[in-house]
Amino acid sequence: MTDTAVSTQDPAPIVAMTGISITFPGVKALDGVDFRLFPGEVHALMGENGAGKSTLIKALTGVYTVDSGSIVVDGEERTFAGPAQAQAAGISTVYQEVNLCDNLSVAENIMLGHEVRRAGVVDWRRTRSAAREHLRTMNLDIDPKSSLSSHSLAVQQLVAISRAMVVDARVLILDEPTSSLDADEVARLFDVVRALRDRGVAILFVSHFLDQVYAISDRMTVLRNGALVGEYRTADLDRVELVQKMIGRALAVLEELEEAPKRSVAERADTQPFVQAIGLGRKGTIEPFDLDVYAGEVVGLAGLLGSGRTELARLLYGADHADSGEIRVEGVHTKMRTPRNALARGIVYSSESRKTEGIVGDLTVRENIVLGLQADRGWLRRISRRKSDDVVNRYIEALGIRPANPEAIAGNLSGGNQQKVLLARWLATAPKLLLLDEPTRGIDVGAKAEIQKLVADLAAQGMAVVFISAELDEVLRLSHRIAVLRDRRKVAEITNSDAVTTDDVVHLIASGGQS
Amino acid sequence: DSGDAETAGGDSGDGGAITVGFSQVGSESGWRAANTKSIQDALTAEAGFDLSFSDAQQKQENQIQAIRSYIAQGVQYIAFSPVVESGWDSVLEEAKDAGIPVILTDRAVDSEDTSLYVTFIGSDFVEEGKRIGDWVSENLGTEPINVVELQGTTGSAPAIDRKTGFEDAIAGNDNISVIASETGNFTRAEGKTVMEGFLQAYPDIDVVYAHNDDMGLGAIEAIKAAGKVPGKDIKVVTIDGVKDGMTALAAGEINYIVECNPLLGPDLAEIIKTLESGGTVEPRIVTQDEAFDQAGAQAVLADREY
Amino acid sequence: MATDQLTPSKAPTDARPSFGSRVRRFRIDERYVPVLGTVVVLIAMLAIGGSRYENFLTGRVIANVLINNSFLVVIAVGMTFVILTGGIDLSVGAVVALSGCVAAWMFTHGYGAAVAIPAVILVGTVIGLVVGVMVHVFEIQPFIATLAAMFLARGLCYIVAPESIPITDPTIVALARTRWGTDDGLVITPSGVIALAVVAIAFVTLHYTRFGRTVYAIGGSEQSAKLMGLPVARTKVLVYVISGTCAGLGGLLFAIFSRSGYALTGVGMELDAIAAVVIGGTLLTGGSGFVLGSVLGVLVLGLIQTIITFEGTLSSWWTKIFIGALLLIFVVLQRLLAIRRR
Amino acid sequence: MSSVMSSAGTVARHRLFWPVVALAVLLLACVLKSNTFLNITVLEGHLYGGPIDIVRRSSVLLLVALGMTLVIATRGIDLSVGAVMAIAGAVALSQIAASDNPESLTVVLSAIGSAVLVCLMIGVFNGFLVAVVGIQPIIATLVIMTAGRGIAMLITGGQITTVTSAPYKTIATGYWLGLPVAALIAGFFFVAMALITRRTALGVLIESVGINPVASRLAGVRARTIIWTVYILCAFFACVAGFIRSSDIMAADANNAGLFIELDAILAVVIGGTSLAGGKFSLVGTLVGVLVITTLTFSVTILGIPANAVSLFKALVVILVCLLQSPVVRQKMRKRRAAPVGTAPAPVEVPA
Ligand SMILES: Nc1ncnc2c1ncn2[C@@H]1O[C@H](COP(=O)(O)OP(=O)(O)OP(=O)(O)O)[C@@H](O)[C@H]1O
Ligand SMILES: Nc1ncnc2c1ncn2[C@@H]1O[C@H](COP(=O)(O)OP(=O)(O)OP(=O)(O)O)[C@@H](O)[C@H]1O
Ligand SMILES: [Mg+2]
Ligand SMILES: [Mg+2]
Repeated sequence: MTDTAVSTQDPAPIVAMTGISITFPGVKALDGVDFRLFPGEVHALMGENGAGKSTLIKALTGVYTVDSGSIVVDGEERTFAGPAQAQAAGISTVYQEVNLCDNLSVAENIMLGHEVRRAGVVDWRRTRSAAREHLRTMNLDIDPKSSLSSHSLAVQQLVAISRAMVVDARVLILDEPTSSLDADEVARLFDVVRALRDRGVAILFVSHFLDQVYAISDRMTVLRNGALVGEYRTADLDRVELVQKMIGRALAVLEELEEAPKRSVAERADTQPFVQAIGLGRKGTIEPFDLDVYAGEVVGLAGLLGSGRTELARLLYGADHADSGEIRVEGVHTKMRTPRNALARGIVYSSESRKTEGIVGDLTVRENIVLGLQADRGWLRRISRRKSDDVVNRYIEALGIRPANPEAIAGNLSGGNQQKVLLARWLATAPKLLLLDEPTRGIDVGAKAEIQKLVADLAAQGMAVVFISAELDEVLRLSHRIAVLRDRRKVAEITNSDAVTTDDVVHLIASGGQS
Repeated sequence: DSGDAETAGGDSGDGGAITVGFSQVGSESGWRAANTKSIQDALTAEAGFDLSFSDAQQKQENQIQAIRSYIAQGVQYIAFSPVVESGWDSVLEEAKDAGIPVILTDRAVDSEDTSLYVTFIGSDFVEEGKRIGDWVSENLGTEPINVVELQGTTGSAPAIDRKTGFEDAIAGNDNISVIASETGNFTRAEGKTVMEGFLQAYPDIDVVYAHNDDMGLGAIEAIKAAGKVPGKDIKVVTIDGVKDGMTALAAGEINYIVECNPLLGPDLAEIIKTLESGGTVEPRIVTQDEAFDQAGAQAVLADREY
Repeated sequence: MATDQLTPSKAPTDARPSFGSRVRRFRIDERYVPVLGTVVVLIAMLAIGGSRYENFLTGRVIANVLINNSFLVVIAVGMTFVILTGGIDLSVGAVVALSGCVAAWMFTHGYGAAVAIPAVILVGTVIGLVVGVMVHVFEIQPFIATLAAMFLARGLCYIVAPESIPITDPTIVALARTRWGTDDGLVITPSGVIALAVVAIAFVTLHYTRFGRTVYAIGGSEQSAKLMGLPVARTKVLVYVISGTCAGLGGLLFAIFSRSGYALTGVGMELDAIAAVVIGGTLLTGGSGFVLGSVLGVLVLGLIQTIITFEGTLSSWWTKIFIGALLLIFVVLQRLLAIRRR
Repeated sequence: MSSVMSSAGTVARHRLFWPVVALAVLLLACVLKSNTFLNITVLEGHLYGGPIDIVRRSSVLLLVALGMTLVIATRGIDLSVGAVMAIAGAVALSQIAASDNPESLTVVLSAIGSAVLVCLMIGVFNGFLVAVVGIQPIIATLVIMTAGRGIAMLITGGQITTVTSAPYKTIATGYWLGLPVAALIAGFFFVAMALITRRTALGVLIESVGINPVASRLAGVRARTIIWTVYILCAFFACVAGFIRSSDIMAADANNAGLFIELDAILAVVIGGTSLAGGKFSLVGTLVGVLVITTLTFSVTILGIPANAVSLFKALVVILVCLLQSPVVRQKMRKRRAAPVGTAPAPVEVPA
């Protein structure tokens, strides 16, 4: 059942893991997985959400202790007690969720533990200039003294990657480094990765973007449900096969989505928009803009990272206070002071940063899913067990949340599955307007297709949707109308049709709507 | 050695009122409140004083800080009730250097250099314990009795001294055995809790000796709850003589109280006046503490001030 | 297939803003705002005190605030380390008492200052180590581990010195008596110098060593610090050792200050230290704050105490209410300043 | 056979296993010292004996710890509970003492009413500082911790206000159906809160706010209101505890009522398995924690521990319980019992 794709003339692997098993309470996250990594290759680790990719990486770097199996690094059997030891052995890792300290400056985050010292005392000037150098390799021109939290997720991700470059690593592990990056940044990252590969560094790369995987990797290992499916040369495995290996069945949904663009012709039943923003703005975050969203319509927000899409959505949701303009819901002027006001009007917002603004980590999947519903009802009227069973099981099944156990602690779920739980929370409230900020980030191919299909279906059933995604393709495919943002300003709005291409939108962004 | 106090009279220029800084221990008990009130009532403007009062909240560091402040403010006299016995030499030396006479109230300090303060007025805790012990020995110790002791705050001077005094007094009487001794922190609530425990653990208690009235009053509640009669089935002896204690004594629930007089204000005022007019005072003035049995309490209860 | 994975590849690079232009600019570094708030309110308090009471704004009064609180400064410095990692240390008050008792005991048993002084400080170190091990190795919550250590230290006090013991050792007496400076102006004592030295060392440690930066990183996110490969274990144990040592040293300074060892000293001192640290702008959640802020916090508490003494007419209960009110005004003002600046 | 083994293992693995063992050991020690300790007799129509004393004694701490549990679950802490207890006693008793007829039920009820009102206002004040102004809980509540006793003393004039009032006395020392009224009051509020938090959604919303306030707000939870509510509840329970404490000695002791009870309450909450980092809480755990601490205090007297060694004795018991209960030790024990499991993930538990 397990395929092997390495011929005998390959050099000795720098990392060889054999028979790795890890069990969490209730989940067998890894089951006898073998994995090899060779110097001078980019190796993609593939699998659905929850397949065990991140767990395998954490097993290698000593975050988790393995139940059984052996890890050989550079011909020597090793058990790392933690990332520090792995780093010392030349394994540098960027973990999936950005793991930096946002109370510290960019420079410190990059150089922590590797500060330039003179006589035991940190020389900040030299440390900062070293940090600036590392940022420059990522083409990042930010002030190393600025605080990390003042930067968007994308920048933070790039900072995390810069940090990994600080040590002269022989193995570089990147767990979904590109999920919040735009094409340009991805291209730059890949330049760096290629250069490292040519220097003989072994690179382990995880991504749900098949294009990227095919563009950069030499070899791939596929996991499914914690078990090894096989190891292949990228050149030998085409996409359809790869996806089939990942999900273990044919890709019906994908094909379906492929065939029929879900965007139906915008025939507005209502003459009145569901939500109307007039001159809505907030100093320092987004300039005043007008935006109408009709029932049954998907409005896509396009723009580069940091263009203000998140801010726009947050204003509509009342998560931030607008300091100018007004919002009308179904024609009625409405105060959006808190998210509760929005919720009461059937407006919900799924945040882009699920770790800090979405998931309530220590609660169970069940509690997380019904949280929105419960908050809307107030504390007195608890949702009955039967009703919550209903809702929870429905969405666990509909979105394919794994493990399909409502009592699992949400914080322990894999990244992609957490995103699904969040989505379930909002869908369960049967909203009229769904503000989706990067709902497909970090989600595997199958699930992504399903979410897209879901959005299209919901709109078809009359729900209004605002859809934010870094992937223009996705925005184009789903949206009826696209609002283009640039530098925290809405610069254009176009009605979507088959004739509109990504290039058109990119052009609009570039020209700032002046063309 | 208290004669050098006159030197301080020099800077009393402002309208004749004598400036006095008083640093109180805190406000931890009713006794202390009565003490504070007595001092504030005695050292009034009408009486010719300008009193600066501060509460150290049971912290020696606050008290030292307050005394230093008084020195900085340039008061004419400093009086204080030390939180602890030890550790006053430095700050008292500063006061001496500044020529400010210091009067100790209520509690003594253990400085070897007695020239650091003019006088001490207050009670003798050991003596108080001893008087209780003598009374128990004479009146109850004629047959074998079991005594339980409710100590004050562990490590505090009154607790240590009252325990010692009591032990000294009963040492010769073989009839008396102290079967248990536990701290009740000088509070009613803890006095009651500890007594409840004693009643569970020791079925044959004859006498309760509480280091202050409050713990004694707590113990009485516990005795009643256990279905016994305080003052009869179990005798209660305490120290302090605050109003509640005297009332209970008069009501027959307590058997004997040795007073620890908190009304030091008038004495303090008089001492300062004497010093101010160039007179001398005794280096140690032990207040006249009375002791009351049930009949005595009934007699004085009506006109007790505190 | 899988075109849904495509991302636009033709993004014209000249059109996109550089990341640098997107950094939010603040007039004052956000991190300094709480400390600045403390400074502003502290100055306001001095001004009000000076206008209300004569002899208030004298060098002697100001110097006294530092001298009388030098032990608290040292303790607050240690506490800052702990709080920066997101922990808390409730044992310091009891450790101060214990080291005082040990000092008094050793002096009465004929040990010289050369032996006793290091031993006294070591007492704190050992208790800090015990706490550190409980917190790190056994993953007991800092609040509880240090609470247990507080009971333990307090219990040992009663064993070592059931009653208050005076200290007559010549070295200690000399340390207590020495003062440098003019008679009525600014004076400084050896304790004050020690406290300032501790502050300076702590400042350098926190801001110019890897250990110090790791302290901040752990406070920011322990999880991230671990994944970044920082020595989290060692650092976490060390901050409690530092805090314990500071408490030991604080106990020594207190022993010098009061020239005695007494089991009941330092009750509630841990709250004073925590309050000082928090008033100094450090967040109890960790990761943000400065040791200099903690020094300011101690000065604020000392100043509140001084104002009360100068007020002179407060009865015991008004004293308590007054302290509470000043504390309230202080934290609310500081908070409002912080919000305004945001 | 093996199933017996494994169920014993499950019991031993329970978070409350060691606290319960500690409780049992302490009781056992008391029985060995005083063999009548566990005897419950009927005295003047009500039950009397060691266990009854412990239950009645626990009521004050239980009430305080109950409120504290909720506050801690929202990542907060309330240091002011002791002062609130003092104020409750001071307000109620000075009002009763000032009335013409201290024995009348209406006087007592109105005194209790005004004390509750005052305490609720303190709760509102604390909640306002924490939830609206955004001051860190430990400092926000430190204000009342300091000033509150001053307020209580202001009310009593610094004296210990003593009254005789049969209705008020009933609160702490009365018996109903043979059981102590104090314990019944505490038990009532305990059961009520347990039901309210678990039968309604309040519990889960409190936890959600404690775990991730930002996410909770975005999910539409009234985070601010909830935080505010728990501080009010905490003040209310402290107020009731203050009634019991003052009724117990029939005096309002502004200085000592509830002194340092916040530490005991926090200790009880943590021994009961609620993390100070907020989030999941367990009221049953808190109950066990309270019983352990009360029994510990009680056993000091029964066992005749010398006054100088009391602190040490308490410290050793607390350290022992905490060590045995620590995740690491429990992990080790589990390892010995069952087949090895991954060490890193924390054990998953469902709260009581
Ligand atoms: N600390 C943990 N405790 C319990 N279960 C865990 C823990 N970490 C991971 N799991 C479970 O292990 C499985 C594998 O998770 P992992 O994070 O490795 O997935 P992944 O392949 O990285 O998925 P994704 O693409 O969504 O990131 C999941 O079912 C997850 O719920
Ligand atoms: N807390 C903050 N402090 C400083 N700058 C911020 C903060 N939050 C957002 N920004 C900046 O505001 C700009 C707008 O951010 P926003 O998140 O709205 O962009 P976006 O279009 O949603 O992009 P993204 O895809 O990164 O989410 C970004 O440049 C971001 O760096
Ligand atoms: Mg993953
Ligand atoms: Mg965004």
